[in-house]
Amino acid sequence: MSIYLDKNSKVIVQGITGGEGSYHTARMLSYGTNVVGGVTPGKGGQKSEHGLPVFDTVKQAVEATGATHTCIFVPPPFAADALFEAHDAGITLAVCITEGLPVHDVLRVVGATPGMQIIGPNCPGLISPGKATIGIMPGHIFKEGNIGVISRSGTLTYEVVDLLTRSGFGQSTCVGIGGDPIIGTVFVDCLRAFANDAQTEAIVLCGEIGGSDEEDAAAFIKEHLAGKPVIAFIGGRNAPPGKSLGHAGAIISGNFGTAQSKIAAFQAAGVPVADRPSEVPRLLAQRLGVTV
Amino acid sequence: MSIYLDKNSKVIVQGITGGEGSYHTARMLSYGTNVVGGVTPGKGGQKSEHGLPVFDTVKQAVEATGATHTCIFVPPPFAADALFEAHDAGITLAVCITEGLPVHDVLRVVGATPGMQIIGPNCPGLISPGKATIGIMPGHIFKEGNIGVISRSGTLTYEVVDLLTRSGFGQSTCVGIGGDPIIGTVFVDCLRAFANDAQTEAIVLCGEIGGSDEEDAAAFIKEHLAGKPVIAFIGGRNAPPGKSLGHAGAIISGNFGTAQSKIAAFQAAGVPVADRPSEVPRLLAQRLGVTV
Amino acid sequence: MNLMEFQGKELFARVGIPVPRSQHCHTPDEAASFVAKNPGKWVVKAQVLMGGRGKAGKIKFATTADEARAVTAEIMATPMPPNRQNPNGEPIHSVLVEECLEIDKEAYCAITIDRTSKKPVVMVSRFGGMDIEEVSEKHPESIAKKAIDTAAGFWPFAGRELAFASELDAGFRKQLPAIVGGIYDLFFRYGAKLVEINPLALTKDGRVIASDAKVELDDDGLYKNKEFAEWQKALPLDEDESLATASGLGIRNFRRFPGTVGTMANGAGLAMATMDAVKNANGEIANFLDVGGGANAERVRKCYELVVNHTNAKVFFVNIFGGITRGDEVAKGIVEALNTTTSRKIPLVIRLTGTNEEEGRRILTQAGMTTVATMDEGAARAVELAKA
Amino acid sequence: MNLMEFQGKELFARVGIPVPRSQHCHTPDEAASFVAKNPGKWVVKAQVLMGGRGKAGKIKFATTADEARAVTAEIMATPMPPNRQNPNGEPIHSVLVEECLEIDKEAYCAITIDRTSKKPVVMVSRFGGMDIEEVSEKHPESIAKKAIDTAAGFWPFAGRELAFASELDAGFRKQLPAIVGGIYDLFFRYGAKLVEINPLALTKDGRVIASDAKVELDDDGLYKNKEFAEWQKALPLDEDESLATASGLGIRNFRRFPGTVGTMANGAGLAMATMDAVKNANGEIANFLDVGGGANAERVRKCYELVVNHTNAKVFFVNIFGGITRGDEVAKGIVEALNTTTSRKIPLVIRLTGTNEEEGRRILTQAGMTTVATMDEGAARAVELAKA
Repeated sequence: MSIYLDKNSKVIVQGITGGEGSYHTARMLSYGTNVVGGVTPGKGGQKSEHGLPVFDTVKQAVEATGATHTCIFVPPPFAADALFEAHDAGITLAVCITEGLPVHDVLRVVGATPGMQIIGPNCPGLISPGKATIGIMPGHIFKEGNIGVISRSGTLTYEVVDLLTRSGFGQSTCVGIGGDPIIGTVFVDCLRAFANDAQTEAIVLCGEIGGSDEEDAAAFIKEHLAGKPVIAFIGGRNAPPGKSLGHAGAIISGNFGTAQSKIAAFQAAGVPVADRPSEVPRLLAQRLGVTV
Repeated sequence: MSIYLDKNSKVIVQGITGGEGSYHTARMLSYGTNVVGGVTPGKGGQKSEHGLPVFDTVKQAVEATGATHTCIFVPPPFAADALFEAHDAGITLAVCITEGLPVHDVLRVVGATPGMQIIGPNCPGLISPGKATIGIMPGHIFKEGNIGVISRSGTLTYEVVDLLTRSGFGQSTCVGIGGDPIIGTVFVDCLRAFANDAQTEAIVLCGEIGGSDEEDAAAFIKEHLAGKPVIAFIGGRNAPPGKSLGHAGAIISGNFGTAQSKIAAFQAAGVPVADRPSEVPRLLAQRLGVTV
Repeated sequence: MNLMEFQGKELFARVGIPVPRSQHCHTPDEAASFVAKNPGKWVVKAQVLMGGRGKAGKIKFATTADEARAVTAEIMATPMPPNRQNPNGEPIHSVLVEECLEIDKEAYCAITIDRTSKKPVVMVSRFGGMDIEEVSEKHPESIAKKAIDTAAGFWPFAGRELAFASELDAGFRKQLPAIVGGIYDLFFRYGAKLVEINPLALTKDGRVIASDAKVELDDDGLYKNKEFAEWQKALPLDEDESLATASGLGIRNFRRFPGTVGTMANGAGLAMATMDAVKNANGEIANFLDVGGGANAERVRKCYELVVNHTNAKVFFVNIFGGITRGDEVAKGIVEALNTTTSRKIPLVIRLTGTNEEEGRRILTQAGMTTVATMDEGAARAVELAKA
Repeated sequence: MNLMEFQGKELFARVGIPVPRSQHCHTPDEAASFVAKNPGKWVVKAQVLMGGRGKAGKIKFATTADEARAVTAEIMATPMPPNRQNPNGEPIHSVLVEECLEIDKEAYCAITIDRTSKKPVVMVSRFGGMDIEEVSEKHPESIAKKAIDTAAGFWPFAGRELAFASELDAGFRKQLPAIVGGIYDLFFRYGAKLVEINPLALTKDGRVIASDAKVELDDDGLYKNKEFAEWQKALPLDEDESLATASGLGIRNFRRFPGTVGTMANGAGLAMATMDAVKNANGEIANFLDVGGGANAERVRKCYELVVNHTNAKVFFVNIFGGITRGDEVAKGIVEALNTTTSRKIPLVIRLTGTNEEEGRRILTQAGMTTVATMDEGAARAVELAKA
């Protein structure tokens, strides 16, 4: 198994005829993803350059292909609309690659799309190595295996996955959840999914300063995830204090999202925290009782 | 059993210190309803004239009393706010007596209060005879028994219930769903609840011209309610054509809401349709194989 | 409340729906002076609530000031002729002088409330300019419908779906999401039960414009927009509506029919059932009347007078289900009402049920009124008296 | 984008939040002329983004035109002094001349975004006029919070709950739902990440008025309101932000520190990890720099020049995880960038991973640059070079 995505998941691409959409559709197909079509209003009835059917609306695409997953490559002013369209058409998992969505659009979307798992926005997507990928991750650095990976950062994920793969740790599913203030899928959502995934034996979580997702994740692990070891890494211990949410935001979340607070939370939950990415494989080997 | 309401349901009254609210709270209490408090902003900490605690907010009332049901007696401009407040505080069933709510307020409420069953607005409420009542129904005409009653009209319900009681047919629960264009609970909702209610052996449904709730009910009965006999009555066969929704509305609902269409739908579902209220007990007796 | 075209178009403009350039004029001179200052091709349209203006000759063209004056005078000279929808016709108090569009294609676009899904629903058809009922009969497949999720609000995809599903001409496609967004906005902002653009015009120069406007506002929501009180005062009521409001009843609580059995009941459902009961007893109904809650003496007197003076009733069948109100109180109200009215007397048949019903019936019988125990019995008795 | 008080209050007025009467003035004469025409007691407030205006003597009172001229001149004579929040201080280009309120009670009211519940959250405290962080430390129980369901929208009960839960003075109670409704409306209509009213004043004559206004808008949503482009141009950026935008980077993609190891990486997460790696190797960071996606020659050259010319960097550590981009392409970009720059040269340490990484490293080595295989190794090497 794996979470959120496997070989059979039927995927459409919203914005398939655009530059980015077309390029990454080709990459997804070559990785083995079951991309069944795409959507570009006004180009319905045509074929994409990959030979896939193009539809005017997501509804038509879903009716014709039975797609359940979508990958969204549309410019920021149209991304919320694309997400609502996907939800309305019955899509159950949407990956939104688009960067720069107004946060109020995202608030509206996450508040009114029950039943649809949104990954992102502003994220690299997800991959179940050896099966399928949705998004823009570089497939060649991944390897099928039993480690679940979740990360707020794109390139940092690649860094960590690269180290895991080179150390012999393959991955069940890797989810790049994105680093925006409001995202559809948070650490806890992924942890819950990994908890129920037989293929996943251990989890690597790459957090960052800011917000309280890591603290929430630590609380969840303590409560619900005794069976599967988790290793964490927190980026940005020496980064400038985040300016984006201001003081009122910090008071809302009950803390100031410092690296210290996050590390302390993980340690209290029995989760080893790597000092640096290169320490992750070693800590993982320790917890799994294997040698790298 | 009964549906929606029994002796133990904890009920609060929003607008308990107003004229209507206070009067009907007294009536509900004397019928045996477990009214545990009320809400009037600014009067928190006082006692109502019935000796019940008054709270400033529904949230406080729910926290202090564990109430799950509410009865709303506030003027139309404040009724939608009261319903959202109830939902936000975790109330699971709200009876809205208020008449004259802007239909757009109701659209907003029903579209964003998942998990809360709304009865009304502009309805007389509901009663589980011998147990409890929420609303403004005249308790003395009801009698405990095994007939479920659902009706869009207030006084017509009383007419029918009076006839049932005089004929010896007691009721499990009677729900006055209200006749407004948009209501929280429709026939099908009640039929589904009655289908699962052991106490209810047969159902009387009092419809009206306009809309397609009766047609939907007939379709539901045909599909899901083989076990329990249903008798219908349609009011307004000779009434002036409804002006309220206009032609576009009729086209939306796929029919023009005529008495003919509704009667035909019920007959196709094997539901006897009474020509007049006084025929209801006789038809019921026939279906149940008893003599009145 | 139904709005006239010029009012609907004013709301359209506020939410960004394109409308033709126009001037609302109350006299032929006003129309002439506008056209004199604004040369071009104009269409002059009577401002009334009734449909069928074109067939009635109440839409005419003008290119000069003199023509504008003449056609306006002609249009306003006679009222709209009666039709099935309004058997009294309708006086014409003003016209809309409007840019004459060079129309290439016509479509239909409307929003209304769907009771079943409990959502606003938008309808689009590529057949514009004809009655939507006719379209629905002849080309039902051409009508695309889309329910809008009120929690999410309107997003453009709904407009795109409608444009593609209804196979609208491509010229409409880009603008349709904005048009639909506009009517959705109007729907909630002003509390409309129906917003209809028919036709939605695609002009030869590629503009998409609302050529007509039909807006029905929710009476219960009118208080939210103060300006509507003014509009409401200026709008014509039909005679039944005027009588209802003059008697202190809700606008929809009274309606007349040609028969001779006057009726009154409390609650719309019971009032309809009362009419059905009269029909079942082979009588002809004079009216529908829902007296509402609280049948006190003053209210009963006004309703009695309304029925006696304004219908063909030969008998008045009062059907009250007491409910919470005590039967003896209601009976006292009826007796008092009948004693204080100065209108002519017709026979009353009274069915009164509820708490203390026996006491109530005793009071009525003492006052010389006919009381009955059931609705069916009352209907039979009333029909008998009407035929006597 | 942070707004100045007068801008925030303009938005307040548009959504119906009561604000004091005021005039935005750019010169002492303007202030004097306003007060001359409008006798009364006025307060003159420097319009800056920094906090601490009162302590800095940048808020003064005036009752005559001469006083207004004098205090405005005095306020504008010197910039806001530096503080921890802004070590450069801030020039003062204008003042707000505002009705001097007779304040009875002060409260706090704000809306912001809660990452965890993914909802806007409103906070109210009966302690107004002081920093909310201080309130949060000293009286945490006094802060009432309420998440607003975006599907339902704002309804007044949320304001009532906050008023009762925060035990606001009863004088605030009636108006609070409308104030909270106003900031919720502003929040969505203008795309604010924070709206703060501190203090929200209850005046001696019973009015509830926003005495100050702090508004932070979401940069990603600015395009929706055309007027904000003008406002943005007029607002001061701090030096790092100006440098970032001048180099074509996002406003938050560059920040300076006092150390000597310059850094550049692609992606914020990797850029932060790169800084951490330098720290782990006992080096001191000169800057944070996220070059974003697509590290082409032009982009790399600009970043190199930014770090060389504007930080204390003695070495430049470039950490690129190729991902989809091919390593050889990135390498070529770096070489070309370094060949075309006219800025002084400092040693480069380059860590390059991804597709065709070996080929990329070969290109770099040939061009005489130091390449390393891992981030840790690169950090160690860079620190070594910086200390050399």
